[in-house]
Amino acid sequence: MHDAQPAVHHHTAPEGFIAKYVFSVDHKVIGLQYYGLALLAVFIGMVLSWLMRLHLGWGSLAIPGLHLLSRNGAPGNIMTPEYYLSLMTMHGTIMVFFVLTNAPLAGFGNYFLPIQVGAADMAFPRMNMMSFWVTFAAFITLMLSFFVGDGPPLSGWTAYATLSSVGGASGPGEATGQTFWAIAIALFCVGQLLGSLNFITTTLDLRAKGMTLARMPLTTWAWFITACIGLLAFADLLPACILLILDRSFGTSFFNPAGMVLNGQVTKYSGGSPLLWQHLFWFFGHPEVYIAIIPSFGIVSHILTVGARKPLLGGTRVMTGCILAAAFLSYMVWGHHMFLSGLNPFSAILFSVPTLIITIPFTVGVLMLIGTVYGAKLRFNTATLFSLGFISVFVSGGISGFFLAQPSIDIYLHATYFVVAHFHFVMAVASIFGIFAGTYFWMPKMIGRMMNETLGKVHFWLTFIGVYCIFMPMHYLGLAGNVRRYAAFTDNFLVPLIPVHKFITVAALATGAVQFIFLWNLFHTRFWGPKAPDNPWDATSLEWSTTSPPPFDNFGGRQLVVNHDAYQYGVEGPKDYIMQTDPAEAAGD
Amino acid sequence: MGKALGVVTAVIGLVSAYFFVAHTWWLPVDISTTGPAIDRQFNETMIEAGILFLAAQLLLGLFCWQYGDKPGRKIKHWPGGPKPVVAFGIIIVGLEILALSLFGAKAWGAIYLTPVASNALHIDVQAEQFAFFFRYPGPDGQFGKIHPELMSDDNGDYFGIDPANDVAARDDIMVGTLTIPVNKPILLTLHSKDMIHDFYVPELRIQQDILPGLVIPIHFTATKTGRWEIVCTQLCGLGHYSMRAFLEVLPQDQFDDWLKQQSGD
Amino acid sequence: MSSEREPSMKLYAGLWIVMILIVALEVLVTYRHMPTDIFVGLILILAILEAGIGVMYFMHMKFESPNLAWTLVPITIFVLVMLDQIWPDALRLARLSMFR
Amino acid sequence: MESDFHSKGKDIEVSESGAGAHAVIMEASPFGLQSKKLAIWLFIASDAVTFGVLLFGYSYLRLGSLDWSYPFKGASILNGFIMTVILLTSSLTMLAAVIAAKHDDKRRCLRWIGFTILLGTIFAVLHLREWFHMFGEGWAIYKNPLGGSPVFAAGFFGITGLHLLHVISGVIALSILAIRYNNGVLDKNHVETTSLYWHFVDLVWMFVFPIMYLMNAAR
Repeated sequence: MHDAQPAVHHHTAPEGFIAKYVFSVDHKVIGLQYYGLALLAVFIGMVLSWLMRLHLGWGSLAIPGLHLLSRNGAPGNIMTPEYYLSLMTMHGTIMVFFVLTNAPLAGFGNYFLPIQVGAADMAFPRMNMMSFWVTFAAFITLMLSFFVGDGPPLSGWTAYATLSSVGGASGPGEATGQTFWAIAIALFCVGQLLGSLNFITTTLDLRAKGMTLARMPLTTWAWFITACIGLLAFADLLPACILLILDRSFGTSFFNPAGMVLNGQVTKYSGGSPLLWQHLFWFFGHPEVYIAIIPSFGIVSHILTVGARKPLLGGTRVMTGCILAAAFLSYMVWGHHMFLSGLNPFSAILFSVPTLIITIPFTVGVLMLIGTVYGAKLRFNTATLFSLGFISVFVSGGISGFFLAQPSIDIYLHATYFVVAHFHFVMAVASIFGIFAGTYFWMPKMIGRMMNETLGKVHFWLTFIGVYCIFMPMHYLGLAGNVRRYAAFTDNFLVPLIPVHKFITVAALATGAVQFIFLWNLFHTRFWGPKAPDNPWDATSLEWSTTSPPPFDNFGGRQLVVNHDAYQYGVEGPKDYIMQTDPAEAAGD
Repeated sequence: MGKALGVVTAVIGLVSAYFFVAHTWWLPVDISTTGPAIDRQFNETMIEAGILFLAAQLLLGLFCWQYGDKPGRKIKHWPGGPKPVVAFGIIIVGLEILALSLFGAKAWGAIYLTPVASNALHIDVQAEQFAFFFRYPGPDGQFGKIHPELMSDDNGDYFGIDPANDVAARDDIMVGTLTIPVNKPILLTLHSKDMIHDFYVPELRIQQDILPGLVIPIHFTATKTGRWEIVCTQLCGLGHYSMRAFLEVLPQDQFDDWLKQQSGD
Repeated sequence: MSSEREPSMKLYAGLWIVMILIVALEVLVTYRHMPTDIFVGLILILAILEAGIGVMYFMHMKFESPNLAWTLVPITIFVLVMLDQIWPDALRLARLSMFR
Repeated sequence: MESDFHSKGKDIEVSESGAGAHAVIMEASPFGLQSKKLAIWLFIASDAVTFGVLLFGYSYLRLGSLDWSYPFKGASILNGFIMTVILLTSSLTMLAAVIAAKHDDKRRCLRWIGFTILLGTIFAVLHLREWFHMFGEGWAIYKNPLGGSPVFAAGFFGITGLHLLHVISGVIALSILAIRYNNGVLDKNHVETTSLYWHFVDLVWMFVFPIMYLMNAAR
């Protein structure tokens, strides 16, 4: 405790590999660790989705080595339904928690939040390190469930009781795997709570002279607000997981009602309700969706201004307002996941109105982004392309929210592929595009080498078209009433839809394969990429006023004084932008 | 590059929209009295959302096409600044929301907030891993009491009724297919034996989770005769995908015969 | 910091007695027979009052910068208030129970 | 946790430390708190939500249950009342410790911290005694000997258990604080931040007692 010095105190880098790269207290190393973890997770999750898609397209296809992944088994390497469901569960859990939460928030946030506010490190470096290693432990725990007892759980990333809460009786994977799942998520919550504490404190307390709240870049704002959401949202999932573990391992019945009959005999449970889990889970779950998307929203608005060479329309104030409004609303709407769950019909209406209202701040936000593109001098580097792509996919995903926010329409569309398309577009793909944009934009700073633009552009085009080929058809499947979470389509009204699934599968495999271009680009850059200048993109925020990569204390002990907000682009003069650290008289500001 | 992105974005928008407009894949025929309201709501939303979708994609595409980085060109700011844009967003979307939630609430209420007709035919539904079972009260119009400890698929006592001691239970009819008369209000009381299941008939525009420990009522009226599928849409275990039953909508007279013949044997 | 405006031990002792009295009152209320809703409401109000004293004085929030009180407290309460939307559902739980 | 170089949230000269130390000027913190104090406050907010969620969930099930049992006889309520008083008193002694620390009166501060630790321990002991008494009556986290809803048992042992965990970790934290404060590793600010946590534990009990005990009193 006592020797964890505040950021500005230590200017000497630690000695030795372990202290430098493994148990490092340096926020930059921790950021890279988070990013690496997310990278590992995203490729695991992607491979799982490949297997799922293959099974949906060609049910009887034998996939070599399939039996290795799960005890749920794949006789003759042909996927069984429970195997499919466990893959689906792991895909969802890995992607939502360890990719969409880790990369944009914990990864980039850890690396750049302190730099962008002009601090030498996080407020609590030790705690920061702890938060990563707890998250890492959570990931390992989750991965272990592949190898325990009867394999990973099959109750989906939402782990609905009573499927998840009665133990092995409810199906394969529910014996040990589900317990591991619950422990992993509980650990993850702890890690995120520690991280949130750190983010908030750093943003409020470690800002360099002149870095007023109004001058903070939108990325910092997004990370800060997201940390605030996470601080209270994960504090809700943690007890929920504890209750789930109690139900599973100590025979309590928080989520189990009386009179359930499993394997022919009546269970001893009494007094619980599966609805309670849904309430607790979604009360966390909806804020979680925003934890996943808001950082990307900030990253994109930040990068777009750099690419467009003009300040954001409405400036930091409007965008921050939108994000704040969304953050507050995110706590009022969780019931729209439960319209048909036996929820009180009146509260369904109560929930649907704020859900629809959420579209307002996001619409305004998107309009601000599009308005920024108007009249810009767009530099089409990969980062900018991905930011523009983000706008497109975010719109595509957001629009379908209009349907699902209405209980009356949800009666038909609930639990169909329409929902899958919706949240993949608006949460997964959009957030991933933000991550890609951030990667191409910041990698030069993070590893000191420029990424290959040609490969980057190829990666963008194929990904951009690919995701539309994967997820747009899912809307049509939803319209036709195609139920999600089905391991096979045997119902008469689903059989005609299988060709569409085949198409989606092909698209998914192709788009997934494209991601290896990105991986190669990253790998190649790390070792053989050309050295990066300090400010390759002519950007203004503080991270570009230091070397690439930054020294251990970020600014080489320089005394920073911030004179401008982060979006002084398109100004007169030799260079069309003003760094935040430039002298005050450089602009009428 | 910018022009390419502009074209691609526009094309993506238009192609995506085409399949919605052409109804290549669309909602199945509607066979319920409450369905039309939902379909109307759906179509209205589709039009409004579609316009917003296309407008956004095309605008984005247009700007990408136009505003590449040409040397010497100055940046242009949005005419009138952010205020009108914000106002536009709030007003347009606000109005849309207002309309949608008003009519939407009506359509929703027609199913969930209206009392069931007094002459409704009451059918009890039991869901279990991985099947639906349906129970008719029989001539006496009384359901036998449910005893979970008696539930067993082996002796066909899916509902755990006790005919030996329970008079009301003796004439209960238990079947695996939901057979109903056309144009007659139906009241279903849904309950589950183990997991959360879901009663979904796309053609009826009815979807409702079935929770263990709760008895959830839902009512509808079928307007077309025919045979439709009932599927489970709430993940309930490894057999989830195979959990289904059939909905048989018969003319009143045929239904009466069917019922008589059922209670006969 | 706030040490200058630090209240004296005397004040603390006074508040300590007040809080004990509040708890005693809660116990007293418990054994007065009154309608459940009034009982619950009353006892919760007392608890909140007591907690308020604890936060404001024992935890010094009154003596910190007002920004703290005006951000942290409303946000935390907001989240818990939002959670109140589960009650209509809880009532339904009993009404639709299989065993009534 | 951290030393308080930006405690007042205005410009501060940082003392020589490490290589190439220099004057660091920071932007004012909107709360004017030391970072670690702010962090403790944030932790308290999130922990409050955690307990809030547990109490909400418990009440949710209770509101929805048809067979609730009211197990607590006068003795248990009295015991609970005494526990509450003890916890409140421990808060008072902690305050005394903080004031003593403010006046850099190490001996008095340590004495008061000692009292606090003692009271905390007594609370835990009384609580456990209550528990084992209930176990003796046939209670368990999964079963209710009175035949009512077992959710009461689960809720009671779950929530008070989590609170007890907070108390015990608080006692441990206070002991560490006492030792380290004594040999000058930690300073008066650490005493204050730790006291915040201790008061919070007290605060949670102010809700747990009425909701878990009084509302289940056999009347």
